Amino acid sequence: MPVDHKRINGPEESVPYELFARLSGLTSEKAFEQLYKAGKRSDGREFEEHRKIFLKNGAVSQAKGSAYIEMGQTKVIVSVFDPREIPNRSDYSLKGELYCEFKFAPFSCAKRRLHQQDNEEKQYSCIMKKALESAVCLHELPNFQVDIYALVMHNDGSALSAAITAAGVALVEAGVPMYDIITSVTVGIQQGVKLVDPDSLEEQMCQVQFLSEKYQDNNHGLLIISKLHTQEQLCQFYQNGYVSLEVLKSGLEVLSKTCEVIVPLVQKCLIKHITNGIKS
Amino acid sequence: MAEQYKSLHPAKYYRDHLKHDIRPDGRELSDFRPVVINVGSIKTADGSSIVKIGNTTVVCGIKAEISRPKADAATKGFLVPNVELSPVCSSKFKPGPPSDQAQVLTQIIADIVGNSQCINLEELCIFPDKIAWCLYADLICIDYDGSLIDACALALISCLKVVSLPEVSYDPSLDKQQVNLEKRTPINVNSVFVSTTFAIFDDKLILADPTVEEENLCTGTLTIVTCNDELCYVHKPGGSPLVDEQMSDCIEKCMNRSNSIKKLIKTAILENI
Amino acid sequence: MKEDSLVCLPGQRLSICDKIYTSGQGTYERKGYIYSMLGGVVDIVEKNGLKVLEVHSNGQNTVIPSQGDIVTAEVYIITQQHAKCHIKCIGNTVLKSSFRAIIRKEYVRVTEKDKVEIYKSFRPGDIILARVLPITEAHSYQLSTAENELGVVIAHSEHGYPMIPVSWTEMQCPKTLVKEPRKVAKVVPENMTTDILSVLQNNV
Amino acid sequence: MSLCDAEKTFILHGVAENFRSDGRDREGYRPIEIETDIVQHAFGSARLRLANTDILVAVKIEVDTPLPERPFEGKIEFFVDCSANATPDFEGRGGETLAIELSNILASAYKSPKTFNLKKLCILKGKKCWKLYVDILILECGGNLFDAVSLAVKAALFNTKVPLIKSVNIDGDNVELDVSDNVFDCERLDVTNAPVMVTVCKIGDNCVVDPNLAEEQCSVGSIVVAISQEYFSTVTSIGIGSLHAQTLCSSLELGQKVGIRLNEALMDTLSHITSDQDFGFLK
Amino acid sequence: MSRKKELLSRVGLRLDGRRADELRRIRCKLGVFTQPDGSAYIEQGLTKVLAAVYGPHQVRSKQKAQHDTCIINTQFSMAVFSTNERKKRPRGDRKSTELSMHLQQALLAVIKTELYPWSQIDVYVEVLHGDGGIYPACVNAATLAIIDAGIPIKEYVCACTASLGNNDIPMLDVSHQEEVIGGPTLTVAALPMSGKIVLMEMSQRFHLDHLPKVLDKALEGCKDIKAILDEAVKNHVREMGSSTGWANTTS
Amino acid sequence: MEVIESFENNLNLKCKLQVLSRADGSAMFSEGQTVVLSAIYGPVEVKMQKLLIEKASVESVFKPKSGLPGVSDRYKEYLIKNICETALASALYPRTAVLVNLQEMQNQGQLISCAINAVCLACLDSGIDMKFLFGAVSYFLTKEEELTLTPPINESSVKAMFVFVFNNTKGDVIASHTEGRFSIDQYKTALDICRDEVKKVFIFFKETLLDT
Repeated sequence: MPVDHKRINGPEESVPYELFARLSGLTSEKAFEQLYKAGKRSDGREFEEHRKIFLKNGAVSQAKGSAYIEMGQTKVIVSVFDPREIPNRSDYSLKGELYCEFKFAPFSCAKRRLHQQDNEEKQYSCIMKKALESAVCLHELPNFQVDIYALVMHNDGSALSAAITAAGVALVEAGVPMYDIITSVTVGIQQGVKLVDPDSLEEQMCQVQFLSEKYQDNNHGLLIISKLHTQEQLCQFYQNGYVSLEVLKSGLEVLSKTCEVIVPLVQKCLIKHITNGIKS
Repeated sequence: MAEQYKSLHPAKYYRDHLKHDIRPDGRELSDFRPVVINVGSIKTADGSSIVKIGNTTVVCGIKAEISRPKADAATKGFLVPNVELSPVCSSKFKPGPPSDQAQVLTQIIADIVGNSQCINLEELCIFPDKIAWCLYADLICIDYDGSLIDACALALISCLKVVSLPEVSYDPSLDKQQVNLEKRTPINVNSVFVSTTFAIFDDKLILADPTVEEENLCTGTLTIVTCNDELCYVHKPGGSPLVDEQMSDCIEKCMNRSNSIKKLIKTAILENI
Repeated sequence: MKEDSLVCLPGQRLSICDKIYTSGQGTYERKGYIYSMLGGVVDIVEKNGLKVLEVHSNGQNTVIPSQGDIVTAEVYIITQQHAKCHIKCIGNTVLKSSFRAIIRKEYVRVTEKDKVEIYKSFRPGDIILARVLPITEAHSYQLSTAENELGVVIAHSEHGYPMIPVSWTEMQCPKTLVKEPRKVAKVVPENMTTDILSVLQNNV
Repeated sequence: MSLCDAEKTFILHGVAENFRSDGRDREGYRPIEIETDIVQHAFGSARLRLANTDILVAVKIEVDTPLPERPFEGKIEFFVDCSANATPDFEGRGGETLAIELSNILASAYKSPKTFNLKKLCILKGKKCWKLYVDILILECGGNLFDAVSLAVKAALFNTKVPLIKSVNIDGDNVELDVSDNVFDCERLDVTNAPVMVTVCKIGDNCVVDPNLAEEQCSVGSIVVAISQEYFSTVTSIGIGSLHAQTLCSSLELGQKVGIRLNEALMDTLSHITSDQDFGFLK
Repeated sequence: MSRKKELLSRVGLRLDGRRADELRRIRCKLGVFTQPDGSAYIEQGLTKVLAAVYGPHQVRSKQKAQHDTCIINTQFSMAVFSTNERKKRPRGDRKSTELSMHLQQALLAVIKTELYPWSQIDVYVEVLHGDGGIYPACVNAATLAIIDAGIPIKEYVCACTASLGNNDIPMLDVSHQEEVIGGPTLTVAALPMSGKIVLMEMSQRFHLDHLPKVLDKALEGCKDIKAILDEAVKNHVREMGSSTGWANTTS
Repeated sequence: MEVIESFENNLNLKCKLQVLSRADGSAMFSEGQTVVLSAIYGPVEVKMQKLLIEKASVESVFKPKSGLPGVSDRYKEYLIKNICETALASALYPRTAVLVNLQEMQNQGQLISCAINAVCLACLDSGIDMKFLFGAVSYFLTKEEELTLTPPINESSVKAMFVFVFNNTKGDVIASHTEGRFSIDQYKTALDICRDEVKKVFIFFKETLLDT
């Protein structure tokens, strides 16, 4: 790793200690085994039940709009700053632009992440930008750029959907004109079982393909969508893994149903913000 | 309308308030903002803490990794503190490499940890010259509203107090190490440092625990870090000169504040267990 | 704000869009319905028989200088041809981050446009009131002070004391009685925002 | 390449009548040409021209140590370079966002072991494995970059010759491998399940495949679907614009159908290519 | 110095069977792409280079615009797989910036820039396979691309490398192998008709009395290359012309 | 806790002005074994983003002896930048920039105080308006709780180090930087002793200016 002159550097190479631990023996297949038998998930949730969400806006006093979200253990904070001119662009563009940055804190995942943005974070920033671009009325902000920064403090699964939902709330609080309220959900698919809002263990389990002959169905993967509430439109759709068409379609229904479940919560948070905005 | 006046003449706006010894947010000159400490909320880190001083919020997470000690310091482990002013906390900071202010803060926090000798690096060494612990302490500022050194120092010390490392057995002949995840032992922290920052306004008024507007308008800052009823850091980077009495009453205020903060840390840690 | 005002969220359908109801500021019209664009309070404004639906969010909305707005700006550089300034507030809303703007020589005053000297009209550090001209360039707004009510509002003399307007071309420092040439805004109370007036009073 | 509204409506009507401006129907592809073994230095290379989109892919192989958490598997890394030849705004760092987006989509498409089995690239568990560098050079953009790149990558991997390891001797920590220097005895990579990407563009209210630059301009929303043996290995929405759930399902079906057909066409052209027809750009 | 002996066998043949003053096989084609205004592809031996020309068009950054001439903006980049050792980054390192500046100098000497004030011509060069003589191949490819773009130039600018075999016989058009083993190489970019030298670059050391010999050999090489390029341009124009029916007017 | 250093043994300061031709003011200053070269360029044209309307913007660069400037050099730059901002009468040069460049030549322990004195000398040499002069003294507390002016030979025996910067008008503390742990009254005694020592530094400044 090249020496970073702008930070204090530790030893050249260091290895996470989990590698030297006795393998916990709980491979993904065994974990799936227990889960499948119990018919319930490790934290007692149904397969299609979303974790408890805590959503608060105005978390960052310095930002124009900000939101802090906790989905189960996953903690994400998003802040939105008021529009500034698009840097290094001279021609007059009629549509505004969004600049999104999605970052995991170095301590937020099991394996330590670097300070610089790696490829996965760049991909997530790109997906988040796509989701929000179709929700924000860009023609209202000609030639301006809105900066949106998301920081994941604790990644316990579906961090990207938490960030997108929180960004939607932060944008509304920042007074940025938007077409609709945006909510986003992740589902993990393994052997045809759909786990809504998977935590980090379940996310790992769904990325792995089971080899043992007991499991013939080779559907496995991760599906993230974000949806506009009243327009019933999907503004972002991302899937990886190895999924057949029918499973993908049924996954889609489950997801749009769960998006509707989250919307009232986002609305309550926003209305609380507007009402005490009126009172003060 | 007051807001418009404040944005056009911030200095005059503040002077009008300070004439009656009141600050715009209603605090007395030497009042401190409420402090909230929460430890151990991030499970993926070996130790974590979130500190809020007024609006300023800093999250500290410590991840332990195994590494090889340096040749010249064969019996010493590593403690690598880094302060990150993330673009989340204020529109002043852009994504990319750390700004000068972030680097200065990193150096100050590293000095404070070094001076206070709160962690004995020898204890972090598992087997001399072969393997040692390397604690990456990452402090991320979530909300930048002034006196950031205090928030970072408090976040780091409360995080260090809750760090627990798994037990490692090293077999020199096979050069193999075995980690036992179940048995986790906390590291012992020899001293607790508490930092307090003062802002000097118009060369005479001393404001305790300044907000970001006050920091921008003040003509100098003074940061004092106490450590077990001794001092381990007195940092005054230029700015308007201070007379000796002002200096000593700042030190005096700083001592009794550190007692109250130490109690706060104890209660936060008790809640966590 | 009245207590019983209707609160709306972005994307909320407000009404059918037909002859009577049209979409105003803060709303958009799609497939025959008017939807709200902001989170805030709905106002129905009667304009010659037409009900215009408008949504105002509580002061937080993103305001951008548009043509014709009166803005308060601070001059930071002057050259022969123009004065560069930062726009601090648009009308009554204070901006968190300032926008860049420029006042060209020919837009400083109405009379004898060509004999204008910039250094006789503005000095760096002055607070001015100006009107936004049609937006042509991408990154900096064109301002004009070519009206009597526009121009320098608050200026500090060489020695740092706020000055009092003596005529519409000069301002005087109360302490040193030095007269400095400025393009002074004619102080018309109803046009000026009250508090800036109060600022002038309590400084004298 | 900005279109006025009249041109957009013209394209819209063309798509509605299932008869596009260049005579194709909604599911028609423009003529594709593939040449393999273009680059001498590379272990496998392919050049693909989809009308005026021109992609050159070269695969290089190096010995590497496997990741600690996945000791059995080799590694594959995608690097996309947008050459300024394509458009002046790719000059310097201009083409970086597109390059990152392309390499990320390829990485997630090849992530699942069902599509491309990395275990075959492992030489010695935990110690030595092959690392595949797939370098993609975009020489000209004529629309529908994702399909062209995925086909070119699959062709290049099909053409890759992995050197045979004669013997592996381990003493203590370091491992010596001696590779058979005779060029011809080498293994081939199993590419049957490698994913093929199809971009489905929604213009007006029906979906179109293989959009050219003009059609990409007036598409409301589009998705990229990576198909491997009628399974979806990656699906991403690109561009601005949102899709109704219904249109999304129909475009997924269309993508799957076209993807399977495209994959078959590619596989049999690849098997028919004989190694001597090398004429590159001079044709 | 002894190792350089094997470069030229007693019979006067080089490692790849060429004689001392023989160029590598040059094959080129104009109009390879549709998007750029002019494009060309050249193969000198195994070195393969693609060139594309955009312009003359409006200058992107206003401060660089000049009122009397057109500015030439070049970018040289080598494909990551072009050398047998995989390169980390295609461009951006010092060597590629230096080569693009040299390319700019060579083209500035030729293009009639005063005809296009306030405008800019972009010349991009991409090396697909590097086997020695990379810079000359780029200059020749750029010349062809500019001709294909219809930009008026005073003369062809051709470039060639020359080296010293068995430290007294000048050798022409050095391949990568000979560059690595062989002695000093001289790179010359010249206007063959008027014999003017646009750019001369030398690696390692030349003895004074060897230099003129090698320089003349290089200039001869440029003349031969010019003949080949000229012939390729004629074929291209004839081929283009035939599709529009005016081929039968010329000879 | 008696004071080892007697009064008359000054800090053997040595200095040479006008060392660099291109700089407006430059000084090669050594304090004991520590040597620092400093240069002042000012008031010069300022970049647009750094422009301040009513005063000059001060920028400082600190180059270590070897290697690229790291995080600790950023801290020294920050310290020197703030000291210069208070000492220089920057209001007389609005909308301009003053650049302070420092190169560490040798470091025996008093690097920061040597750098600060070097900057003050360079300011004097450049003739830029200053509100007051500033001088720095470093003071060491050894493991055996003795306070001494000269840095002890081996690093490990240093328990704490104080660097104080005073102005020459009223002798108030402009800047203070400390390392290691110390008690409050140790800090206060060190402060008083340094205040007397700094008078010698100012005398040294006058002498160097007189005899160049």
